[in-house]
Order: sequence, then structure tokens, then C-alpha cells
Amino acid sequence: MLNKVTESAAQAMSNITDGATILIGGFGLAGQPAELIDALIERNARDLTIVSNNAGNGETGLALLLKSGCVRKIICSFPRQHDSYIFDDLYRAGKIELEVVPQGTLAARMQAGGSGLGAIYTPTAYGTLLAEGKETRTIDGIDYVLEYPIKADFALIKAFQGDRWGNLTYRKAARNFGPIMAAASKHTIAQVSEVVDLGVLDPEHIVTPGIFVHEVVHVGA
Amino acid sequence: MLNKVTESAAQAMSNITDGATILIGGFGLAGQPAELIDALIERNARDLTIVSNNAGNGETGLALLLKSGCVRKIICSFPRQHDSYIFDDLYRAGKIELEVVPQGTLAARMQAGGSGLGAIYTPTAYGTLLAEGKETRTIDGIDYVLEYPIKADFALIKAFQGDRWGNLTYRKAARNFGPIMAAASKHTIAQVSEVVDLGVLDPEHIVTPGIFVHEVVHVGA
Amino acid sequence: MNNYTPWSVDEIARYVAQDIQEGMYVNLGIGQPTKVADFLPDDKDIFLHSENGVLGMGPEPTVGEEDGDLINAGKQYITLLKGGSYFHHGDSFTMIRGGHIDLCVLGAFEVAENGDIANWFLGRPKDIPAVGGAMDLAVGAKKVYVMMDHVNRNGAPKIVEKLKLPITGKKCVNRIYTDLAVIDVTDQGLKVRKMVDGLTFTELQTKTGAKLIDNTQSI
Amino acid sequence: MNNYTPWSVDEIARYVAQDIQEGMYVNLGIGQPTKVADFLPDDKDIFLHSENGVLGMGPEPTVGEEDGDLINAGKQYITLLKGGSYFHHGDSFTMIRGGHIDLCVLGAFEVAENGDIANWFLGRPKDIPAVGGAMDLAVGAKKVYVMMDHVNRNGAPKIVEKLKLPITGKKCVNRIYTDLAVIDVTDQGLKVRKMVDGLTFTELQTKTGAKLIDNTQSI
Repeated sequence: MLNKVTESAAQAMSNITDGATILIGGFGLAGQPAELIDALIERNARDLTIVSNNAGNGETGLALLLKSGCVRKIICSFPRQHDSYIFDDLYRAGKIELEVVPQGTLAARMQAGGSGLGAIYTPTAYGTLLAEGKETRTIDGIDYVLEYPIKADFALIKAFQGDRWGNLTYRKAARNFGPIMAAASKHTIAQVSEVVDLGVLDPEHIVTPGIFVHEVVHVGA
Repeated sequence: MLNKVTESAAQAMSNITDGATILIGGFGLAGQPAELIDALIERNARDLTIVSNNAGNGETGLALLLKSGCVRKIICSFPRQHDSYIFDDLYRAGKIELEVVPQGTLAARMQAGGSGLGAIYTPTAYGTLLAEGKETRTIDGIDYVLEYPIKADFALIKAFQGDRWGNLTYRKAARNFGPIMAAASKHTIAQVSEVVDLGVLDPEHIVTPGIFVHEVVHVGA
Repeated sequence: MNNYTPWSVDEIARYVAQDIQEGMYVNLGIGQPTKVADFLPDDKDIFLHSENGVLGMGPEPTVGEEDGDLINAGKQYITLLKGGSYFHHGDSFTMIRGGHIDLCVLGAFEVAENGDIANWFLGRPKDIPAVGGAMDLAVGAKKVYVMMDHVNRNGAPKIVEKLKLPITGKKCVNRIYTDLAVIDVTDQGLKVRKMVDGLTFTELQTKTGAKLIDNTQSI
Repeated sequence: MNNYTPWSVDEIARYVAQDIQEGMYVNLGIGQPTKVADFLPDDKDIFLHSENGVLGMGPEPTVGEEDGDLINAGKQYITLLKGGSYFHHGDSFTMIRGGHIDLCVLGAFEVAENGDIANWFLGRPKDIPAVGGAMDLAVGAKKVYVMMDHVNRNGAPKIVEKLKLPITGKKCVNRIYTDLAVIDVTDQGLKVRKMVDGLTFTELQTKTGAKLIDNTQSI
């Protein structure tokens, strides 16, 4: 009997080592896997590359992870936001590397990574500084930039319900990057508000099938 | 008040003209929009390019459309199957053009079309006859073939429930190509077994949001 | 002394809202454009899209009804209309990049007469780049409308012949709504559709860094 | 007279099934490979994937319980296990091409010693090419096992040094299950893991179009 439910967030972090690339779900605070991030900070693996839409705000979650000094580089679309002073200070002090990627390109690169494509031509950012130095091509009269997949060692995401096969549902706009991050990483850890018995999730309503999920951690709702 | 529900399949076909490219949903008979295909045959637009996984079997649906002589070219992954004699005869008589595309590449090309990508590098078919004459590239030690998007004028798909905003759900494995065809065409016509009031479909369970759907046709279940 | 009163943000938002037809799928950028939602007609079905996976955004929730899982791209609490839906970021940007969004309304620092836009990066050494979905919207939406002040804080024109700021989207703007005028970006040049009462075309031209064409009579 | 009896399709299927571990995501190709499902252990969670958007396929439905919307890639009626799920073709081939499927079992016309496969097109002038998902599986699954007769109807070897038929997948096969033997495709060559009782290695070699290595002792 296969059971992907892991006892604790701490245990789920045990395979994460120095130098790992980790996708972290969430858009602002919605869908941010706060408890998994706390456990990752505890884990204290160093030299991490983090891929997430934002770079954290305030003194919790992603921001705290950056503050912990574990992160060498962050790939995101929108680092500067309300209360993102931890990132801002690290960046201005040259203590963290930043790769800014348009939000749709971030999503498309993860989807390319998850689906085994080698590269994609996207029209986004053509002719701007985010395309500088990148290969371009005109196809049917439209200009495109060549972008490469994002694949990661781990994904930490937040879902709503999960079962022992790793099937997941999400809640409202907290879904955001969860499903595509799950597919783009070798080892996906999902924190869920509820663990349900196999068969409770309607096969028509499962958003992320268990094939993309390796560990499910129950956290207080 | 916007209402995408169209009175009849015949009426939904009224914009389809000679030379159109049409995506037709279904995998075998599951998800094949039989009533819409019948109406398309009635419409008698000529010189069509059809994109569908199969090339029909027996004397119904897609097979009948081919028999009607309306189709100049078919793009599919698996034309030859049990009882596909209508296609087989047309093909051997040189009366229909065939472009065979690996099933996953067919899906990926539609997804590229629907999402505005200019081209994708896929590993599928590299080094085989289906990649002959195509551009290739080695990325990180893996060989890829360059494939271009499939975009269409129309998509005819079969869904389960639909509402007046065009939101759709599907039934079991009849989902197959429906959602990605809806996104890859300029004008998507969905036949549904049930038209439901706005708000009946749970926003978490809508598989194809109405933005990808232009007409909804109710057919007898 | 001015013999005219610039339009307020609410007034500009109302003009934008008037140009949105029933059935359109619309993305309103962060900041001023968000205001447009307040002026959309109640009796028409217009679909507001948010990059973070929401279609069919409704009005702000009432106090106490806020849900941390239901926010817009600006991270403000929102509601969902009956008939709305949730989806992941991949699908959300399929909608944007794939040309399924009819209209997006963006803020901007500068717009050039050919439709180039500079709207999220000033390019100063200490600036932290933060693009979000702005570039995907600029490239992907069928129409791009810009909503901004006509001149900057120093009185310099924000509508220019060529961008002085770093370009963030090429030839993508279709129409500009400022506190002084509504201007179409066309192959023939910048055509003024409408001006604030009391403002002359000549005055408007002096506040604009590119040649304008007076088209107010033919609208 | 042979002093051995070739394995039946059921026996081959049983050997394949024995090599599938709990927790694996498996795609069984159309034809012989479909049989493998019958020999999977009931007490282990093994997930069968079907290209047309199904994960967690269960056994055949009982008569009268067939559902036209619930079929596998071979268009046969199936059932869904508790915990199974449905998804669209894009997601289904993300699973395949993205390397999420642990194992696929395919039929084949020929396999070369370097793992090249010819498995859906004979290349005769009148043949209608019909690839389906075969090429995506060959390229995308973590492991590719082939299940086929050891020789063709004319007695000619189907395991060869170089393919005579058109190649349909490059260097993708990891193991071959025939009615006579189980053979690993390795960088060092074709290593025989197991043979039918009564068959000698020398006899097996004569029925094989590429050099074999006897590895039966070390398995």
C-alpha cells in the first residue's frame, strides 16, 4: 500500500541538500506553503536557488527564508512589492542573485520543464532588456525570444485536499503556480489543509494527479 | 446579458466557410462531437482541413465527414484503426492529404497555438521519418525537433455541462482533446449534454473557462 | 491660469469603462486601471481576468468577508461572480499570451507615438526590476489601453516621439487615456479622440512630446 | 524437434509484471502489453496510465457496465480505480514526455542492439502511417520495455544489429521480453537475463540477429 503522506514538514525536508533548486508556490501569500518554508529554514540547506513569483514580504515565509541566508539566487517575476524590504536589502547589498522573468514566461518555462520540451519561442519581452543577449526568431511575422525550461529538484506547494496517492485539489486563487510547479520538479512536497481517504476526491475534480506529487504533509488549517 | 447558447447545431455552423481549418475533439468515439459533425456535413463547406486524433471509423461522425468530400486534408496521429475503411480508401486513392503527427506532438502543437508560442522543441520523433526535413537542435545533450503551433479557425468539441458564459465540464475520458482544442481555435463550438444555469458549475471544477468557448449547443443526452 | 480642469482618475476610469463592450474579457492592471472596474455597467456581462488565475472577478468583499485565497494581481481582496472560475498560472497566461484577452488597461511611465511602452522599469541603477505580468499583457492582449497622467511630476510629456526610458513593450499600445485627452495610436500617428473641456488642441500639443492629429470632430 | 516450449503471451506478461514495483506509473501499449495488467499483484499500488487522459485504470468492466466515455488508448472499455483521475491530452503527454511515467511496455517489429526500435511503421508503399502515442512513450518514459516474439513469422530474428525497418524511436529500449528470453539492452551489449527452460544460449544466439551476452548466472 503506497502512502505518500509524510508525518511532518521537517521529515519532508530531509532530502533537500545544499545547492538544490526549489520551486516555491504562491502568489503573494495566497498559496504560499508557509509551514513547508518554515521547515526548510530549519533544514538550513545552503546555496539554494529559489523559483517563486515573488520574493517575500514582511518577516514571514519566503522573506524569512531569504533572511536566513540559505538562498544564493532567486528567479521570480515580481520581487519588489509592499514590505519586501528583506529582499530589497539583500539585493542592494549584493547578497542575493536575481533573475527577473516575466510572469507568463516563468509559467511557460515551468510548463516546458514539466512536459519535456527543450525550449520555446515566446513573444513576451521581445525587444526589451529582459530579452537582451537572448536568441530571437521571427515566425510568421511575429518576433519571438527563445526561452529554456525551468526544472527543479524540489517543489514546495500548498494545496487544499490531498490523499495518500498524492492527488490534490486547491482552494480559489491559491491554486496559481501549484499545478505547474508540481510537474516541473523531480520531487514535489505538498502541504494540505486536509488529508482525505482515497476515493474522496472526485476523479473529475482532481487538479494535480498524484503522479506529480511525492510527499503530502498535513498542516493545521 | 451575454448568452453563448446557440439554438441549433446547424446555426452554429453558419460561420464555417470553404477552406476553414477545424479542430474536432474526441479519441475514437469518446468525446467526438457527433451532432456537430452531422451539422458540419449538412453545412457542406468544402476544402476543409481537419485536425483530430483519428480519421473516423465505420460510417458515422468523422468518417462520414470524410466521405462527404468536404475534407481536403487531415492532420491526425492515428488514422488507421478498426473500421477506418472510408479514410483508408480515400487515402489510397489520393483523394485526401494526410499529415501524421505523434499524439503528444499534436497536443503540444495545439497548446503552443492556444498559448501564443511561436514554436517548440520537442524530443518526440527525433531521428525518425516523422522528423525528416525538420529543423533539429541539441539542448543539454538531448536532441529535439522544432515544431510549429496548430491554430484553427474553429473547434468542434463535446463537453458534458455548459452554461451561458461558455464554461464547460467534461465526462471521464471524453475530456481528451476538448480543453486544448478550445484554446487553440478562434471560434469554439461545444456541444453539451446539459445546459445549466450560471453558478451551477463550481468555479473550482470548471475545466474550460468560458473565455475559450464561443457557442454552446445543447444536444440530446 | 488654466481655463480647464483635468479629469480626475475616476473620470478617466469612466471613459475607459464606456469603451468596454458586453462580452469582453478584460485585464485591468495594478494601480489606476483597477478603478475602471467601478464604472463598468451592471447590466452588461464583462469578464475581468486576473493573472493569478481568476476569471469573472466581482466587487471588493464587504468587511469581514475577505478571503486570503481570493486576491487579484495587486494582492487586493476580491470576490468571484457567479459563473467565474479558477485555474492555474499556465492556463492564465495561455489566456493572456494566446490572444484570448480582448483588452488590457495598463499604467505607463511613457508611451511613444509608435505604441512602444515603458511601464514598469525606470532603469535607474538602484531600481529593482519587477515585471509581473505586464510584458505578457502588453504582447498578448488584443488591445492595450494605457491610463496615465498626461505629463509627469515635472511637467514633462509622457507621450513622446521616442521613449527615453527603457522599453518594456514594443508597438503594443492602441489607445491612451490621460487626464487631458483620449488619444488613439494609429499607423497614421496619434489621433486625439477627446479633450478636457476648455483645453485647446494647441495647448494639448505643447504638453505632448509627439505630433498629434486632431480627430475630435470625426469621433 | 525443439526441446523447449516457448513462453505463452501470458507467461511473458507475467514476467514483465514481476518486474514492476509498487508505486510505479506504467503505460501499457496496445496489443500484447495490455496483458501485463492481468498479472499485476493486487496487494500493490501500481498506477496504469492511458494516453487519452486516465491515470489509475482498473480492470475491464463487467458486461453491461461499459461506458463509452471510459476507454483506454486501445479503445477498449476500462474502469477507474478509487484514487484515479481524468485529465486532458496536454496534461497526459506532459506525464509522458516530461519523464513522469516510470515505465512503458511496447510491442515492436524490431529492436536493435543499441536500443533503437521499429514499432509502428513497416514502411511499405501502401502502409498508412499511424503513430498514436508510440513515439512520445518511446522518448519520454523513464524505462521502455519491449514485449514481442523472438522471431517473426518467417523465422527471422526481430532482435538485430541494425534495424532493417524504419526507425521509430532512437536508443530507447531498456529491456526486451520475448517468448524465448528476457534481454537487457546495455552499453556493453545485449545481456540475457533469463531463457526458456531447455533452450541453450547457443540456440538463442542463432535465433538472434545481434551478439548476445550470457548474463543468466549473475541475475
